[in-house]
Amino acid sequence: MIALTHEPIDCNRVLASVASNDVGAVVLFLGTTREFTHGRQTESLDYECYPEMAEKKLHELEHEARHRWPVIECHIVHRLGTLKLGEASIAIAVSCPHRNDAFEAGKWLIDTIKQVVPIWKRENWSDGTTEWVHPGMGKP
Amino acid sequence: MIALTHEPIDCNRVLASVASNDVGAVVLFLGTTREFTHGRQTESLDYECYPEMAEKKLHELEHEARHRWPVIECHIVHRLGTLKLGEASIAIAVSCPHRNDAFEAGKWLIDTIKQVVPIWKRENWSDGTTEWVHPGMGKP
Amino acid sequence: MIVRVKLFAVARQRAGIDAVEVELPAVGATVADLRSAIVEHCPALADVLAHVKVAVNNDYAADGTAIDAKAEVALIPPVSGG
Amino acid sequence: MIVRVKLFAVARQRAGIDAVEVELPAVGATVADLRSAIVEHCPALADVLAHVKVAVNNDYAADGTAIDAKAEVALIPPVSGG
Repeated sequence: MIALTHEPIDCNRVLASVASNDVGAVVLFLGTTREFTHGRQTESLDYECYPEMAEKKLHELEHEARHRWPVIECHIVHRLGTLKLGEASIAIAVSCPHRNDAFEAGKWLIDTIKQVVPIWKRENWSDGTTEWVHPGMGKP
Repeated sequence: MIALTHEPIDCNRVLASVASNDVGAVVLFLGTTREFTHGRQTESLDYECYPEMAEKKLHELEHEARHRWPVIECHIVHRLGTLKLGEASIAIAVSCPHRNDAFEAGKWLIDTIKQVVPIWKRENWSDGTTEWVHPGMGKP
Repeated sequence: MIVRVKLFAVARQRAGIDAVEVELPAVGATVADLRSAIVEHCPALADVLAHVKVAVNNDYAADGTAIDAKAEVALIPPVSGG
Repeated sequence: MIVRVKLFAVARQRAGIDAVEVELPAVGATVADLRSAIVEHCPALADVLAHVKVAVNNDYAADGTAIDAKAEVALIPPVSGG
């Protein structure tokens, strides 16, 4: 199950959605907004996405994870819009019969999402400047 | 922070306790009660512990995790008493600046807890029999 | 044919608009042709283009990928979600 | 001296009680002596003892570890928490 949302992520709902009597292990990953990056202070972050492609890629990654590991349920939610410090930009919950699979699948999902899903964040620095983050691109 | 509790684990509270503005990644692991083990059906599980030693070992493992990885907050809760199917027996939440550390620390904690912390589960099978689980001991 | 190219993040910021339209040959146009057309007609995007992938119909596309009149096309700067 | 040994899980189940008391020499007693005393005086625990670790003062203890009159002693069957 995947979702893109402008609302704060409800972790309890995400966890409830991956529960079942076959589940022995749940791994939940949350990516959260840090205040300092290389010494610069963040005021807030904005996330934007290419909705059709982001949904397609997230679906493909869920499918691939289910193919690679014995995933019982998988729920990925990415937040969009303006995030305050400490808020979660992404929640990935994976449930499996056994824990190694749940850890591996959760790790692979966040690593791969960060490489291929068309979502971008903009740093709104506390000095009033803003900056789109594009890894490997240097200062645009 | 560590806790042994007879109450259901409140995951939202556990997650809230590891949040901070320095956190970039949270990994929450839940161990949950499976209905079937090698084809046998579980009705419920009972967990008992040696409280003084379990608390000491959990504190030592939290300390060791903080020594090995840049852990910001760590919260381990183990449930005791009778658990229904699907309920969480353990919640481990680790927050770090970056995700690799959070995954590694969470994985190491659950792997090591399962080796050294004096907590035991008893299977209450649906056929009415009960059985303490002691890995490597064979049928007692 | 006129192809509409969706823009995001720094590409949208540079162009000052969320999509640009470029003219491509109606037959045989490829992603490489699209890149050339953008360099020529959208100079504000020229220097980011080297770092940007092209998506055709919601998949990443190599330079040889064909673009037809019904294709949905977008520029994808390096992603930073998660 | 009399040493009280806490029992858990299958060890408690076998003994039918949550602790047993064994007599050990007041000076120089070790975990190995404790194991021998349990085999001799608590036959119900004899066959699980090979699989059980001994904890002294809340740490796992080797056979050579000393046990004094104030030591907190427990048998730890293979753990299955988590």
